[in-house]
Amino acid sequence: MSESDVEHVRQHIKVYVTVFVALAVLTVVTVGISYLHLPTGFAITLAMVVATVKAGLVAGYFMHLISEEKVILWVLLLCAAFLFVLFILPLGTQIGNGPLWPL
Amino acid sequence: MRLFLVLISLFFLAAASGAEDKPWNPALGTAKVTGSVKFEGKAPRMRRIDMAGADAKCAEMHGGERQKPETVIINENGTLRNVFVWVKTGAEGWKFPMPEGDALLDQKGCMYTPHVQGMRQGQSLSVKTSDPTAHNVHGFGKKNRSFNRSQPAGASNVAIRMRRDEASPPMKVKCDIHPWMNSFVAVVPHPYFAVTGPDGSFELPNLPPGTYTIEAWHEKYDVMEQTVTIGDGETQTLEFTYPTKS
Amino acid sequence: MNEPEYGWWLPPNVSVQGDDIDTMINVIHWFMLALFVGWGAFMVFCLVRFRERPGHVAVYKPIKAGFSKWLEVGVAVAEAVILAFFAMPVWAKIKNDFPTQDNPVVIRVVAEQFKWLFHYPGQDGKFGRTGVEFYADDNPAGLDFDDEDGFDDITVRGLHFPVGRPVIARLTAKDVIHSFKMPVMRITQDLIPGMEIPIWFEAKSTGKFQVGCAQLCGLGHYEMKADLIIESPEDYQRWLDEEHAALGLDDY
Amino acid sequence: MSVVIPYQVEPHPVTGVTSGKLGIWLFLASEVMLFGALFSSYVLLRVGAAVENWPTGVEAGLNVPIGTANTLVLITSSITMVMAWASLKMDNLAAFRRYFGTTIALGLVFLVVKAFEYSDKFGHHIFPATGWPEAGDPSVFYGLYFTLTGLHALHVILGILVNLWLLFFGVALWKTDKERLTGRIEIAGLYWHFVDLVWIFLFPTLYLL
Amino acid sequence: MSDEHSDLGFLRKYVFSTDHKTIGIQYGITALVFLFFGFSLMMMMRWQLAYPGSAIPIIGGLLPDTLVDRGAMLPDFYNQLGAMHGTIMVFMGIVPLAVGAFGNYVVPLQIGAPDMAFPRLNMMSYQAFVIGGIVMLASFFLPGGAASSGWTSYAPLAVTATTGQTFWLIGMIFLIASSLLGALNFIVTILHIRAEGLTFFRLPFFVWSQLVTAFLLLLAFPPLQAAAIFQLMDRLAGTSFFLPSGLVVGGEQIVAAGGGSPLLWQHLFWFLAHPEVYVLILPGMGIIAEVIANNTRKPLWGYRPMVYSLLVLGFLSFGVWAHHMYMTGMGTTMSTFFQITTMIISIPSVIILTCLVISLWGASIRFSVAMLFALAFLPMFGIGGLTGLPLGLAAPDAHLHDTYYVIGHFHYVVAPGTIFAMFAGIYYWYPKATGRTLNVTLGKVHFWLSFIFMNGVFMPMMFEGMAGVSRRLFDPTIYDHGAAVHGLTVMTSWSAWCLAAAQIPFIINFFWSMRKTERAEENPWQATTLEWATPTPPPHGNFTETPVVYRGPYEYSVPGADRDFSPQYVKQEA
Repeated sequence: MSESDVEHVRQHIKVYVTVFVALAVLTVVTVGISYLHLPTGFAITLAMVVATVKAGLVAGYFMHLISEEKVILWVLLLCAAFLFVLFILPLGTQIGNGPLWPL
Repeated sequence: MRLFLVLISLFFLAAASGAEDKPWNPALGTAKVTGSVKFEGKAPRMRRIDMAGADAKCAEMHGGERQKPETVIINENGTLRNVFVWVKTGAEGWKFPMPEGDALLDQKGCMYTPHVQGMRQGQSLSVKTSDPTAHNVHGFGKKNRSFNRSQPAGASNVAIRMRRDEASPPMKVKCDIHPWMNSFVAVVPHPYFAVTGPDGSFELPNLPPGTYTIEAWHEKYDVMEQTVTIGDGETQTLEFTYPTKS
Repeated sequence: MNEPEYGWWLPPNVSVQGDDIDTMINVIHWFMLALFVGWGAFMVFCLVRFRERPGHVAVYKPIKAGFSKWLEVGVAVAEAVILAFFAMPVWAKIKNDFPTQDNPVVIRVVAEQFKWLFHYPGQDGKFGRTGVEFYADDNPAGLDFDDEDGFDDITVRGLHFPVGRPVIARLTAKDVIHSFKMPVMRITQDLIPGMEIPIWFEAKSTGKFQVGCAQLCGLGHYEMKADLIIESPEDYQRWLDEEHAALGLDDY
Repeated sequence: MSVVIPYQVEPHPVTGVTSGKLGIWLFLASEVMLFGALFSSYVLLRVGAAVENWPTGVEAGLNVPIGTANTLVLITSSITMVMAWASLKMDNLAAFRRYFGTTIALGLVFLVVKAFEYSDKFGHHIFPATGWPEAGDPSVFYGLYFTLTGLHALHVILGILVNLWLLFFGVALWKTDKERLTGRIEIAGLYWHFVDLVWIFLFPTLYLL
Repeated sequence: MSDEHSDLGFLRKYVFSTDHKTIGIQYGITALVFLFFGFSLMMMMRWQLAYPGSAIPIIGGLLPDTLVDRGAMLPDFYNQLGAMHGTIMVFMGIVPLAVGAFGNYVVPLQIGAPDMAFPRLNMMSYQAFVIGGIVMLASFFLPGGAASSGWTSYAPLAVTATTGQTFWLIGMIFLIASSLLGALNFIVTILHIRAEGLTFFRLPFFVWSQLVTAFLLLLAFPPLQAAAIFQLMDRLAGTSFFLPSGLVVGGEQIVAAGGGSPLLWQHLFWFLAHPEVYVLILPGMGIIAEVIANNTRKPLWGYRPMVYSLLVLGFLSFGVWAHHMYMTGMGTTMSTFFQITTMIISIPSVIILTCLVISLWGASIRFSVAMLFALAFLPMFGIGGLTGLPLGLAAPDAHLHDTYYVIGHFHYVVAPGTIFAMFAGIYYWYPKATGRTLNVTLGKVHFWLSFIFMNGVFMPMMFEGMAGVSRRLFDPTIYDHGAAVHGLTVMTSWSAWCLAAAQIPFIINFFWSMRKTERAEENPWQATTLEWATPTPPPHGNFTETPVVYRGPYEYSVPGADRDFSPQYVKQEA
């Protein structure tokens, strides 16, 4: 491994530690929020936003997605598209099934 | 957990005592318990069974007349039919001779005959069909293995051997194709059981003298028990009254 | 009542919505036949014209088959037309336009392994209280017999309804998924346990037919049929009265 | 067998990654769909249940502090994992062993804590079959709790087994092919981070909401 | 290279082999056995349907009396046969044959690869498949018999079914794992291990179809995995993901907490099972494209539009699944959405089929046996596709839902469709794998009989469905409209048995040709793609010299060339 490579990794380590701290803080934050007893809808949104940010940090930095090759991003994009479908459509039919009873 | 331990120990006890079962001596059977099952209060509302829309062939077998469900049948003398009465405790320790042949359950006009019956542990239940339509014989065993066998019209009898005792409550046997069809089969380890008939009486003869717990079971009104002690050659009369006051 | 005739194509249709469905099925099949015959003729022609034989060689250069584009566009347009002018309006009418104003007959349909049960509200027009806890072998509709609204309710194993009057059926299942199928009414609707699904239909002629189950529900699935009796309003009323009379006998 | 299959170690010129890395990402994509389906089911079941019949984690008796601690354990194991890989990159096998061992140990800690949580639930007669609330029209909260965390724990166990193999046997590759080992550790790391990522979503959905 | 492989013991060489060709053949043989078994199950069902309640000849006497009554089939046995026929054919027959066998054997050869990207993973994929298959088959010997809730295993019926269902679920988990590993392997192999010069638009259409199929398997199967885990939990741990509150089975409330959703299973199941339909058909289309290009001696017409259609087809197949669920009470907004997507997805199929048909124009058609099957595929798949139209629309579906029309429709797609494609593939690549060609006369007998009887089996079903006869009925004649079309049922049954007899020439041909002394030429079909650049049969490591690709996949009858085919791997002076 070349010298510059090692230097590169050393810089990365700083980022990793920062990300780790951020993750720990966000964990505490999300738990803290849960003790505030916010309205359910708001609480769910907030918790999911925090979780998504955390997941983004893990995926982006620990899993190097931020600097990953395009092919992997494409695979994940495809995956995300289908995942979206998997979340939305069953929910749509469930809600569409709602009270149709006219009497 | 504790229940489990109790069950385990009971199992071993039963196994242990089973090993010591003495062959039954008919000369000892001198005592007798008789009695009747009374019904007090208002009979429940029920609907007659409509077979015509679902199975015309069965409806024809009853001349098109709708049948009453056999759940609660109150006899003219104010007694309750189809109550299963048996000796719950006190008759252990004997090896009774087995009756010959199988216990029979007939399916006729999409009804079971008999509606309630007792049979011996180790005996087979032979289910017969006299109907021009398909049935399935679905037994809901809690101790015995459950079974579910189809029986098209004209098929041979379905025989199921009952390996374990299952009398309280009895095993339910049902036809799913005709959901109104149900029947109850009590599997008893000894010959002391009876089902109340059109006069609401029962008789448990040939008992050896001793103390017994007699249990009565009805499919809707559940169980009742009484303890009785009888001496040599005696006859005791018991009376059960349903519905249970609680 | 006339004997229905069944053949190798659509069964007789006795429902007012059925005509739309039948038209659609027939139109689509003519469309399919046209496409298939067109394709087939082209293919057979190619097979003969371009068979391998001495002196015949294949052409490397692709032909300019502009018609293929038109064919595909044509199929797309035809599908769009079927969707916009047949499929959507027909289905929306069947599914959403409940005839609540037209004095409908309202019934409950309860499916269980392996029979149908039809629950009519009785003379008071009110359904009695029903609940899971009341279901028993001798009470298949799950009626609370102590509820006076329910006392006059009719529960039968065959479906009766009058001609020329809409029927609203509320479908529920006790145990597994069943499917309420009346071929002559062009109706299929799954019954999902834990849900109550309303449907409506209206007959335009009388007759004696069958209701079947179209969703595998266990070993007796094939036996899960019931009579479907569409009667004149007078006959229907007579039948209802008879059922009521029969009820009185059973209050013992 | 000496059939040489290309792009095991060197990245493919067009995609820019090794076969192994592409493979693990495809595997993770399918895992995303698996857990996605589980979460989608969670949403569907929750929407289908009455609001008052769906407990928050606290109402259901889940221990939030322990859950939080366990989250931190997993996050820490993720950073040690990435440090292990970085150590290999910097040619430091000893540091790699330390970090990698810590990762495995933290994974085990996570499992032990999880086991205590489970046995606590069982002790209170709460099983997957238990409804919440017990009467009325209960929801399947506990079923989801046990199934989702159980499946996640299974993934953790699998990760630990793979990591143990790498730590004790796979590491022999260091003598012959450093880059290949680094690649393998990176792949194991990707899987491990993914398991962490799943927990990041599981924790708030089950414990906090 | 190859000699080292031949030094390996029998086990390593034939049972635990990591060579893609051996694995492909293992897959092929296993899948053919399963297909044959699944077909036999159906033949027993056909007896009951044609002659309800009468004893099955010969076999009836051999079966235990829990399954038959004096030789006549019982309804629960019929349901077991139905469920297992579907499961075996789809998950243990066609997918392993189309993807596992043809994919494994042909794809690395066609892209000039020495082997798959992960040979050991490939072996594990096969092993998982075998384990899954054994678990499935073992369930027949359980006290309650095999799974009997249909191949769709709808909850709550499946949750309350006998132990066979548990085996079904466990078997499925293995089969899914197998498919996932295989799919991942294919994608990496196709993306990474192509020969020099083999750009994406020089890939044979078959490889494209395998690539799209692999993505479908990879991303659609996991939700079924999740669903299977849920159902297992429901059955074994007493949860109630698919059980709503207050279920009453057999007159008694069942012991479960409730709160689940029966429709959840259907969503998760069809999220897989609709893409699965394309998994079944796309490899078939790929094979057909290869065979047609080769036997028309000209390039495929519209290669690029076909590839794009393939990609669109794969992508859209994830958004149409609920057209299987119109009758579950779905609201009109959602059903409109699914009707539109369903109509859209028919367009790319039309494009592919049209391109294949137009490819015949200007050709010099060789009627080899493989080509006969390929040509039969086109109209048969056409019927299958077209009959999907009324089923994709909610209003006609109100009459046709779950009738024999549905059965006819999807069997036209997979039986005279995919199975014919598989036969075409076998006749086409048999010389590659064995070095012998299959006998042409026997092949033609096999083709014509199969063609006639396939239609004899499935065409009557369309009319039965039109008459409103529901599927999965043990005895449809108890309905009036079922009794009216009983003649068609009998015809179907006899056609099915004749179809079975029609496979005898194939089986004889298959084994007898293997022992022929006369060896086939290296490139018997004068084909252009890379698999014919290897020695026959290909050694371990495939290519004796690393192939380089110079041109597109179907350069037949190039003007000015000295032969009517210009292989991809031959550098020719123009």
